[in-house]
Amino acid sequence: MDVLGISVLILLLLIGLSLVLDLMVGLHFRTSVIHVFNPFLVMEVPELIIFFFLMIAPFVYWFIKKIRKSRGQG
Amino acid sequence: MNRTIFFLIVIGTILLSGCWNKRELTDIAVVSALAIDKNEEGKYVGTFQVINAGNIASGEQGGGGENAPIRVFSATGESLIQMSRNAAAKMPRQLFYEHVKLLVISEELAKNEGINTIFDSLDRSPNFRITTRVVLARDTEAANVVKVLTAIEKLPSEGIIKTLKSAETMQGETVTVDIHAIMNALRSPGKEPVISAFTLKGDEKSGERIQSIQSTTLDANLQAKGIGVFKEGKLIDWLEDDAASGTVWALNKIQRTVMTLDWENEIDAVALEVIRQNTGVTIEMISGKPKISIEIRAEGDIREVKNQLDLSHPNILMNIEKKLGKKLKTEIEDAILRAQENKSDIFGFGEMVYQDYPEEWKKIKADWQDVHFPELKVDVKTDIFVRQTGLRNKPYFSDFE
Amino acid sequence: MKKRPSIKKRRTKNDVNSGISSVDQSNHESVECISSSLSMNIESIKKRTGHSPDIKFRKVDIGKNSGMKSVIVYVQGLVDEITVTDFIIESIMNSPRFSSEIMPQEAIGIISEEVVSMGGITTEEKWDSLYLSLLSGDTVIFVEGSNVALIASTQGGETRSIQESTTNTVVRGPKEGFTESITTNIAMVRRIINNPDLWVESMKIGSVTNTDVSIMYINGIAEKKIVGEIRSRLKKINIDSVLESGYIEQLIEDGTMTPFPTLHNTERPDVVAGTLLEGSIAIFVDGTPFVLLGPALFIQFFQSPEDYYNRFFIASATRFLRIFVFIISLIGPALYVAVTTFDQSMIPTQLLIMIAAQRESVPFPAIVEALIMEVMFEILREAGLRMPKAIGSTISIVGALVIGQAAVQAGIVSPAMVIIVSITAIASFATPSYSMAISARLLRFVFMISAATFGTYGIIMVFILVLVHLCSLRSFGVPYMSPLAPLIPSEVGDTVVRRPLSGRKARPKLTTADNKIREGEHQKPQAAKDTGMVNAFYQKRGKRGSK
Amino acid sequence: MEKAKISSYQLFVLMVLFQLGSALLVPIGMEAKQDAWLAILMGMTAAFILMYIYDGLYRYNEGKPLTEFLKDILGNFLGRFVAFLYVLYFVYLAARVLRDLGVALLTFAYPFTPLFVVNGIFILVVIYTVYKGVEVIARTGELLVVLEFLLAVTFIILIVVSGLIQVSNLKPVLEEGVLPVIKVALKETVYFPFGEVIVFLMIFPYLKQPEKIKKVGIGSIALSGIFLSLFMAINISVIGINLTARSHYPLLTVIQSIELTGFLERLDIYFLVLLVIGMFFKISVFAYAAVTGAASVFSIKKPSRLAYPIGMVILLLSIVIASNYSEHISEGVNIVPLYIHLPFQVIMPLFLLVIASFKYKKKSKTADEK
Repeated sequence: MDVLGISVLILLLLIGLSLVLDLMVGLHFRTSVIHVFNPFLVMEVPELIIFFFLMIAPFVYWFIKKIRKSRGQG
Repeated sequence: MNRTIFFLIVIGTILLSGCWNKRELTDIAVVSALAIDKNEEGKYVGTFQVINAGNIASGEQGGGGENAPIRVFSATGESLIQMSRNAAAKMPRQLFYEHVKLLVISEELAKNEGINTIFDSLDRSPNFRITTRVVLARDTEAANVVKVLTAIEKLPSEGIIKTLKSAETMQGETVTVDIHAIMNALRSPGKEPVISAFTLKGDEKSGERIQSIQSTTLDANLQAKGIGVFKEGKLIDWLEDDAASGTVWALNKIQRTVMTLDWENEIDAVALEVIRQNTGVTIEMISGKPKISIEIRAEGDIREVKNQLDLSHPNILMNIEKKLGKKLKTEIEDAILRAQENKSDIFGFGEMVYQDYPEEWKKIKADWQDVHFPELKVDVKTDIFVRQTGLRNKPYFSDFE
Repeated sequence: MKKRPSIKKRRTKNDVNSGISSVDQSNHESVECISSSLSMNIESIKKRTGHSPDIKFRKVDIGKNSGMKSVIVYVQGLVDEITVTDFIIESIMNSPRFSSEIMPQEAIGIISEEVVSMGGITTEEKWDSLYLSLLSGDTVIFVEGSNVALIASTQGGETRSIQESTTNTVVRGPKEGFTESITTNIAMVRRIINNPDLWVESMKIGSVTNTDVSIMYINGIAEKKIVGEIRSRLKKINIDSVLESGYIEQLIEDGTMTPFPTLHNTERPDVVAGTLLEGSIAIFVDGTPFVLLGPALFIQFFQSPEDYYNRFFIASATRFLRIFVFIISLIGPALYVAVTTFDQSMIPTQLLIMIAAQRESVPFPAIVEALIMEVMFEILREAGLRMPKAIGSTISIVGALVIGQAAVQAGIVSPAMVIIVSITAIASFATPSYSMAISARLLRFVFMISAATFGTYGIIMVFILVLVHLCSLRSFGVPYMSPLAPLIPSEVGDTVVRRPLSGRKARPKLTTADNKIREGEHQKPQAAKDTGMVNAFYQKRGKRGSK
Repeated sequence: MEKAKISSYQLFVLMVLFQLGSALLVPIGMEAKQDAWLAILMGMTAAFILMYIYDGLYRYNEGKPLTEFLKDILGNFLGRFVAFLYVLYFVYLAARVLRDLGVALLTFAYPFTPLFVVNGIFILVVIYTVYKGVEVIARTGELLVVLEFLLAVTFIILIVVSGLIQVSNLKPVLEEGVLPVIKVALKETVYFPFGEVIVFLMIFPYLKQPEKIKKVGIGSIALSGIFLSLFMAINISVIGINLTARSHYPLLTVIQSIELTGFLERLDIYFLVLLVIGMFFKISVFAYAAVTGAASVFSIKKPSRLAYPIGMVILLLSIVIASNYSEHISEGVNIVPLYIHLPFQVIMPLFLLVIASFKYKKKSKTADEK
């Protein structure tokens, strides 16, 4: 979980950085915020499936590991 | 011993006689396309495009060169089923409808009589696949469409379907519909069908001959042209160009298309290839009246620039995005307006109302097409995102002064 | 959870039949040692082996008139019966050394020292080890009144004679291949390396099968740490049976999750000798002609013993070819799929049109076509392997006709695909090592699927992935891709190419201990300085001619 | 830190592949026009100085990676903070490179594949590599450098043989004097790609022979600089400065213009392989540095646990970083060098070096007194 927190922290900080860079290029704040998220707006279905799979995979792995551990003890 | 013999006899009888549905491949004539016209006497004229398997055969025999890959028969009848019976009288083999890929309906028939009756019998028949594609024949008889040979593609019906699909993906002004979709639309009070049309350019007689596809230019050429709009089963309008593409956008059937934009006196100065899009339709009820909002998001790459635009600047791209969005918005709004003038809800908004607000729908269901739909408020919101600009960041003449 | 400790307990006691007769356990444990009564001994053996008829008891009177009785026990088929009758039974019966004064205990000594004229003879008091020897083909001699038994080494019986190896064939080089007998196999290597530094250690693995396993290495050349590692990994094995060297291989390799073999196996003594000289360790398993060699490097799987027997130009060229061919067998069909479905722009126009013309009549997408053909080929190969040899050729003819001709004529596959699949098939047979070839067989499908989804990009990505995986593998601690990665410049000469023998000065660094020098200085062949050895007459003629 | 050792040759190979990575494919130093190749050479010379700084910094803290010795120099809290900034820097750069790669693939070969999927496939391979550790990265580098080298050499041979080179395209040399070129070098080429070797401060501790760092670093910068300069000169001389400057991938255009003997044409695959291999190492090294750095900042015992999440961060960021490629490029050309590279590559290391030298002197003095 600590690992997850660190990654989210890094992600958020760097999204912030990319926002700042957008501003420096000369975009408005609103458009730069839109620019951050608009790539996710036009995803196709297989793309979305891959997206969720990639995001969920570590939790599934973690979960299986936990189950195995508890089983190994019992 | 006796028992064994008895058993064998019984089994043998069953096995030997059990061939009610047996059809050898050499006993059937595979129909690949069916065209339906109506003659002066008011009878249906069916034109059957039958595959001449021997001439398609590939591999070492080559084949296909000398003889036409298809044979066309026609038959008349009061109803479709009678027509089919009459056709059987002309065929040495049993007609096999399971592989019909294309159904062509003539413009006349669609305009005057409507398509409701045809589709009932198609629906009932177990032999027709509901995925059979349907097109209209425009400015020509439906029979001509199935008679003409196509180049490159050996099977004309296959050729027409592929043309339809490539037009749909590359141009975005046609829709591919199948029997299933049309039937759904016909059945539902909240939706009207649209069907793409094909037209024949050139001499239809010589288009039937094998020589037609032996030269580099075709004597007769099939071409996708417009979308037919139906109301109560009858063809009432043709949509073309911007109206067609706006309709396809609103139908969420755009796959890829090219959008152009005028820029500083230059017409069609910027061309954007739309690569993928996402259309969302939401319905709100405001004081008993539905309000539709369509939200379209599309992304694509810039493919052509006629102006001295410096695409490496994000602000310019943003301008392009905005202008394209505006253009798309008016295009779609125009298309919806046209549909409202036609009083034909081809977008299926009524159906959406039914799904989201079934109670209210009951009240407005009866005169949805004629009263409520034309007055419907539709909000269109479009967002276009430019992603890439091709291999270059500036046009090659950017340094010209 | 419950089972494990009990197995371990039995293992430590080295019980022969632990897995089979737990009923006898209590009865048997009370009589751990041999009794002095003949009949009791016979009875207990019979009981222990379930009255198996192939265990023969031969009652023999000792000497002509000593009055002492003895029983000779052996397993029919495992022993060399001529030895038993000639050197044991006959000598005991006819020996004049015995008289009635001799005590049974003394008789044992006399038999082993003076009567039985055989090489290996030992005494034994414990049942456990006695059964082990008996069942591995030794003959046991009981004497009435003595609680010590004699064990004579009479192993023999019918075994396969040494034949030509079937899996690693060469044109030039020794033809003999290993047999199923571990002693024969060890002897075959000893015959090649006549050196006291060739050390063998043996152990028994498998709590039920008690299979003989030996490791062999050259002391001074093999790295001590690796030997120790292999020894400890072998000792750690706790399994009921070892039926083939594959069992050992899978239990001692560094990691299971890899398609690549991390231990080499061979059927040829000269390969074993050659790799031993490079510091490897050989693992012999009784009952199989396949000897394991470790640590194994990736590149070793592409080396054939013949490379060293042929001249270096040829050898280098063939090595190069093999690696090229391996890559083809990996990505051949994948490349076809990628090029026909994604990257049509990357092939010359003429070729593109040719392939397109062939694909015109094929009703399947390229990937389906490729999968059909590959699966068809795999079926043919599997069928060809399992069939009796007589039918095997029929299979190949039918296969060739079905795939090569009929399928193309019927328009199910395109001729280009047939070519690709055939090349791939032939290519996969060109890899000298079967275990490497089958791993390529599996990866080929991965490549094909990635090519079908992402084109050439997919192929490159999977290729990098495989490469990274290969680089991460180790075989007994030795990096799998060495000496290429990590690069050891002095040894690259014996990887993709093979440098002349005169240049192979040192043994591989990573696997050898102290003795690193292979050959002396100035080994490079040179032309004779003076031509005096040429026939004088010829020389004169030459001179005359030059005048 | 994992227990791993790499040889100086491996480090050298890795550094060369790293620097060639994306720089080989995109136009750099375009403001210097036909003297771009000179600008690269000058940037390389300037990068030597940077390498001296990095080496000096490492000397003071032998055996420790950047994120560790920051704690020693700046104290625990501030050190961790700056180290975290560096982690962010590495992740950001990895994301930038990944975006470059994805867009390149989309533009020239797979226009209809979603960027997310292309990048996702790539990052999965990178995650696996990072998970396996620095030794595996180094070994893979050793193998692939052969391929890269063979491709480069055959490419040069093909270009020369096909007679496409027009040296006149490189003229006039130094049209507006040497000053603009130096300006470009200092503004752009020194940071990208050479200055980015600061990431190797995370990898130096694994080197078997630490005394060779300076040699290896300078050597690798020199080799890749010469290579880049040569390729840029080839680009300009084959397709001219106009097209080179306008192209996102001048090398691709050059490769596509090769036509030999009717068969050696359409060698796009060259570009694809060069692209993927180069980018692979660049992203892997950045990701590895980010993973080990983050592990050391947050005191996580097993860095490999971070490989997947940070890989995903890189993936998401590569998508989010810009809406379109022009935005990405204009940020990369106008802002990143000055506002991001400069502080992280030059100012901070210099500052650290000064502090470290003071601290080190003090320490040695106290040691002497005792």
